[in-house]
Amino acid sequence: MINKLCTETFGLKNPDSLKTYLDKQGYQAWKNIITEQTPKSKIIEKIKESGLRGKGGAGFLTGLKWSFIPLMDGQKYLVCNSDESEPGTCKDRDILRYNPHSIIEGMLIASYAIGASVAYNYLRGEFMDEQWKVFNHALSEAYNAKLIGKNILSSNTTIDIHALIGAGAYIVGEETAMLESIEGKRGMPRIKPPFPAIKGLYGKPTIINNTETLASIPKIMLNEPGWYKSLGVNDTEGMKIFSMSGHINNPGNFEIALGTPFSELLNLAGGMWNEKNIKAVIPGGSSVPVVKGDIMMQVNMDYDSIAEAGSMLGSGGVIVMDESTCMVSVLQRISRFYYAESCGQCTPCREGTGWLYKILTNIILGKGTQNDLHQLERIATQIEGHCICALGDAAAMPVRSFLKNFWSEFEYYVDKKESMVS
Amino acid sequence: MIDKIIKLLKSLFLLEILKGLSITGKKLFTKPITIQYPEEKTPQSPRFRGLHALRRYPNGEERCIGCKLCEAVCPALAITIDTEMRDDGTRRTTKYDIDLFKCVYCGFCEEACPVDAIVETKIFEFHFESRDERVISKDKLLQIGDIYEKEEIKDRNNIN
Amino acid sequence: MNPEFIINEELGKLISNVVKKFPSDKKRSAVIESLLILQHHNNGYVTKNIIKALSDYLLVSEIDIYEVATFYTMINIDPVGRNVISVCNNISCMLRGSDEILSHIEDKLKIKVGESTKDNKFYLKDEIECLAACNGGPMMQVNHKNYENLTLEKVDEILESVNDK
Amino acid sequence: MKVFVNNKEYSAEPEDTIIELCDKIGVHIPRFCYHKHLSVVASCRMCLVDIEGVKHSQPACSTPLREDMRISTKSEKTKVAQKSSMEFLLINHPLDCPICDQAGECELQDISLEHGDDHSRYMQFKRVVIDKDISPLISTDMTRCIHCSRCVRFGEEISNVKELGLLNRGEDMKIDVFIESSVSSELSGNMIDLCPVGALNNKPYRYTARTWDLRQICGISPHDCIGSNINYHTYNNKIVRAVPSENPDINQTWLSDRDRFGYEGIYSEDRVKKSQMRVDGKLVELDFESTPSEVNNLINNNIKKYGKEKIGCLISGQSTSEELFMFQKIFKGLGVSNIDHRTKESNFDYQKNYPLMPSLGCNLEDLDEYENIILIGVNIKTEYPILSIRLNLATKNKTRVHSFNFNSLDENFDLHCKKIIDHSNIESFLNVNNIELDQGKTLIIIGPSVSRSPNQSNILQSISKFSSSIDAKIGFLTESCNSTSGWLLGNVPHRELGGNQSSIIGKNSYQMITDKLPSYILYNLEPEHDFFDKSLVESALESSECNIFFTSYITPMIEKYAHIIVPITTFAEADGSYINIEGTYQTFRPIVQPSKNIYEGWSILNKILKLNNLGDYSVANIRDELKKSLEGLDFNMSKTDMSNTNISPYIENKILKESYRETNQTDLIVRRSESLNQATKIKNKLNYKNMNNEVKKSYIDITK
Repeated sequence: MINKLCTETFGLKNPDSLKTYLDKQGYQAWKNIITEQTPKSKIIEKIKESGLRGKGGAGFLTGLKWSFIPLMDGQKYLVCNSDESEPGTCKDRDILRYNPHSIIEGMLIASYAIGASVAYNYLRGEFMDEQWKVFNHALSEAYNAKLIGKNILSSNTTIDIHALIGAGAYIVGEETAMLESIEGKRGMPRIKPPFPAIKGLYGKPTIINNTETLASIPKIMLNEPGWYKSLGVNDTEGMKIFSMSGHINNPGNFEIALGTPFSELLNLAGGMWNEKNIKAVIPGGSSVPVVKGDIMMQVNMDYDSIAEAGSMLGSGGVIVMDESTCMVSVLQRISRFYYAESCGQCTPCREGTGWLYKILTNIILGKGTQNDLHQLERIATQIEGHCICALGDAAAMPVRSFLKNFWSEFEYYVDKKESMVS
Repeated sequence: MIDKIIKLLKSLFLLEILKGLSITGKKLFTKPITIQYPEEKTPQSPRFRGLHALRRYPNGEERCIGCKLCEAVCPALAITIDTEMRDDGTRRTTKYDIDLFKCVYCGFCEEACPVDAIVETKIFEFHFESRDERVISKDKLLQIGDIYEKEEIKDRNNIN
Repeated sequence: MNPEFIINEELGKLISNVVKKFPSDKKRSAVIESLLILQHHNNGYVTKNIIKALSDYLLVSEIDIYEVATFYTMINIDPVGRNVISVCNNISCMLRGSDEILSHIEDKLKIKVGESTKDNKFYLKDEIECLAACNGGPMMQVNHKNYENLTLEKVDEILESVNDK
Repeated sequence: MKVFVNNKEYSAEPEDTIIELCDKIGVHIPRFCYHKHLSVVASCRMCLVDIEGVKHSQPACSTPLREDMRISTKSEKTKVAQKSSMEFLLINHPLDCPICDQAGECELQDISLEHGDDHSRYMQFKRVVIDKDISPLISTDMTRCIHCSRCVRFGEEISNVKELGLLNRGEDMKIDVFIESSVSSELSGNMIDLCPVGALNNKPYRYTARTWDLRQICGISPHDCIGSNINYHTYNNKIVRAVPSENPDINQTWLSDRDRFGYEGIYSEDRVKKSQMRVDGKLVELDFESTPSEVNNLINNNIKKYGKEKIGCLISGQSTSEELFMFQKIFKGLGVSNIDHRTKESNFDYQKNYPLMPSLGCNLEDLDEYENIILIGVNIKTEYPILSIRLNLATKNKTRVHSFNFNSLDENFDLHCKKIIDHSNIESFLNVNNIELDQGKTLIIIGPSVSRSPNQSNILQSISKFSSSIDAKIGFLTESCNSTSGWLLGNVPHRELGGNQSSIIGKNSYQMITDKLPSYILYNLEPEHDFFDKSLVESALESSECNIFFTSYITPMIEKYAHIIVPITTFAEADGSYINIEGTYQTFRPIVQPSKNIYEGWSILNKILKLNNLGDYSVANIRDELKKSLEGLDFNMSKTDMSNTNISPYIENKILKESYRETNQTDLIVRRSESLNQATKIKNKLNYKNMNNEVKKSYIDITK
């Protein structure tokens, strides 16, 4: 991998220190912008041209998002979403601890581009021990180097960055729920419209970006406009970190060009664990539909190809399951997660996720019936698209895809009261 | 012409009377269907709707929760209920009166009851000595319920 | 009634550092981090008295803080053991055998998930969220410190090395 | 802008949401969390509607209208979406409608009948929530809660006292309080109305009746001068509960707890059941028929015996306009000019220059048009809770509210400044340099604590001077619900019906009491609580030779000093009308029938009038005459000048008590409301516990 964006300092000595980062052309993009006083519109234009898409899950074009921010003066905010809690995803964690300065630089550039004087990086509560400390240390290093704060590098620009910590709630990863949480409230998503770009944190225009997205920005700004686009292979654009986990020999984060075939990615991750056959893959964190292993082996890792295979690229958390996996218990585990993490605000998600989990638990306990399987599918359909945020969909999609792809296995479990694989 | 002759002959030999008498004669030797009320009684359907009763749970707690659905459904406005909160916080009746003169024994109250408290027993023979007695109170209804509980359960099982 | 909780100078300093991050009229924003700080200084849980003290300190109504405290899973409103163990058993870790690790810990500490040991040394948290270390599964956090690629032996070692305060 | 609803074209306001449009055009959309006065959260998902071109159904309450939007509220997609939301809402809702007080008026019942399924497919365990005692006025069954969060939003947005909160999350989410029985705001009862299910319910009403048995009759609040419209619900000729009757000009959809539970006072133990007369030092019961003539004889004998100027006639400002009209008709007709309704006041130098009647000076809904509102001698939160909603919204808009009061009570809206003043030094506070006024219109509201002040005239004069110096309007908030009528209908010693000056100026209430007249007539007054000083009244009654009481309640002092007691109806048992502080004249019918030996107030007065050949009226006649005398009155008081009043010097030793009115002690009916008394007790205990020692000391001083 030659073109590393976010993972550039990984594996180096003291990867989180300012010195290491500066050695790798760190803060060069930021210094250029500050000294040249690049017009904001030019930065946004460049990001737009690069085709950078949000890396948190939805894959929305970052430049387009930035351009929604109102041009007039006044307080605006930038929020970096480091509340990484999508099961199967652990990329932001590594960026936070091995390359924190890239996030800071990305946040600075983004804040500058949208005209925000204050930026927050919201870390999930479980990062309290390592990432929180590393990031805060990096922040103070950057403050000391006058890269952040008042009159940055003797220009008139003032940008403050603060690190915030959550306290354990998956839903806060949703952008409006994160704003609520920053305001010191329960992390319950807001209704849209108004979108945060118009009315966000404290009612002010706010842009929320994923950690990986922001960490990619310095390198994009440093290179030619078409550079980032050219990184992709097989007719796609850009790069992405994939977190490989599950039944593989060498789990880890792999920053690869979008469009790389899945089989290649699997080889990078050391191939299947104990040399068993691949059964299924969840390609983008537990919220996205599951794909059968044999289909997945033919797919390239990019937004369109995965969508064609009936799933989504999501946050890039690739969970690989081998033939010994019981799909019923995997689904039960997934639905337990959504049941526990539903914020409880809107009805279908609050009541529906519990219902799904209870039925699946009944099936696991051997009390399920054929009717329960139809029930599951029906409830999932009823939840989907009827909630304020995407958590309802995230709870429903796995259920529907697991049932669709592995119906016979569920039927077997209901009839025989035991797993097909054990 | 011939018809007239046959008619004449028929009336001459009192044929119709003999026909009638033959039935009388036959019945003389069959078992009579009349019964000796009150010593004997006709069989009743398990769905028979007679005098009302209020039932209790096996632990002695009265079933009625004072929801007033029977009062609302009663077409004859025969039921009057007052409720209040009992000390243990449950909803209970302080008054449950049925005016038996008004009641048409339609059984709607039974059907409306969500807890199977008000039922119509198979009792159909009762009398009053003054007009005031026509209104039966909650105590009386519970008493009737206590006495006929076993029969009531049996009937309910028969219906199902 | 428990004795009143007083936010002393040291805690006040920590909390005012949090408050500084936000606009001056948005003190409420500091609630979550303040609760984590106060909880850390009260054996891992917050009481109603602590909420009351914080409410007076930040001028936020008590119920608002209570709402937040009950929403986030890392804030405990009931007494828990001094050392928090959370074993990730979300899907990635489950595929790599976290259930075995969890039941091993349950057997070893003789408690069920969600309980604290009798001597109040350990609290085995009912962790449902993914702890974002999927490439190191099975993993657990002891006092928020990550331990990855667990085996049963490794778990024994870790638990024994936990120094009680 | 044009939109299509069910294929019919409508023109709509661009800022409206779908549900607002549908409510206007009469297309029903089911909803739980949406309420027109609360913010939109779109959480119940019941109002999902099908919009052409949108994949999933969208919530009508939060979706703004677009040009050419095609909305379908009856399509299959809408139906399926609503039915599935209904199913989700019902899976954890208990099937205990038979014992639920909400049954029959339950939104969940209604909507599930219309949009739900007839059976449940949910076979798992249902959620159960353990209840807490949150308030003596609100009963809870939180298992029934559907988490619409209307009650929480009410606390956040309307009453501004957040007492209920959402705890936990997901399926375990529940509505709860921080400290038990801490729901104690003066507006807490509104959460009962807001709750679409039976989770929050009326505690005193609990299990007394079913909704379909109730009769609904509209009444007007007799407890404050705002005149909230109330629907009283009666069962077997007894009021069992009260709910707000929507009136967008006055109380909108809200009601204060005092108005909601105050009616309990009419069922107090100490109601007078029969007229009584003192014979040989003992009270003996009188005939219903002979009472009017007995009273009339007594009045006429007294006038003959002591002279017209020696009779003291006092009437409560809570009496209906009909009663006030008849009262002055009789006594002014008999030549008595000692008539007054201002029994709580003790300084009357101001009266000559006082406006025709006390008035707020503007309409209630116009309060938010003022940039500055200066409150003097009034605590809105406790004394006029319903007004605090308006002021809360006004302060959130642009209004600065300044409060000058004799005590340090808090308000439940943001005050720009709050100062504690003294009875003697108000002038020094009323200074442009002291008050940060915003550019724009200013309204000064004078409250009842001012009228109780022994230095009232002085204060009014200072305020009047101040107001003309800053070009501000003056408004009043009065002690009783019908004080406006009291002034207008000539129940003051110096004015006639309609506000004309009297030729003879009689004694005011303070003079009547301190002069120790030989005969008093007290109408609807409780000597223990309704006067500026109890001991002065007691000695006056003791020294008097004949005391005639028209009263609903028998109190120890009435029992001791009365020569004749005439039982009269309360507001709920007779026809009546009140004029509220913005000048709205509101009439009402009897809500329940009085028991047989109790006189309707206006009718016994009419009988006495007839016996004196002074006229004969019916309710309709009285109202006609009332309206005639009210014609052409300017209720907005464009100009009030009380600055050139001759004022006697301030006497320090005049008794000053009760500058603070306990919310639930304002009139003789609420004083007898058991639930409200219970609520006050718990609230005081809770407040006392929460105070630090220094405040505790001053607190005791206030309540003494």
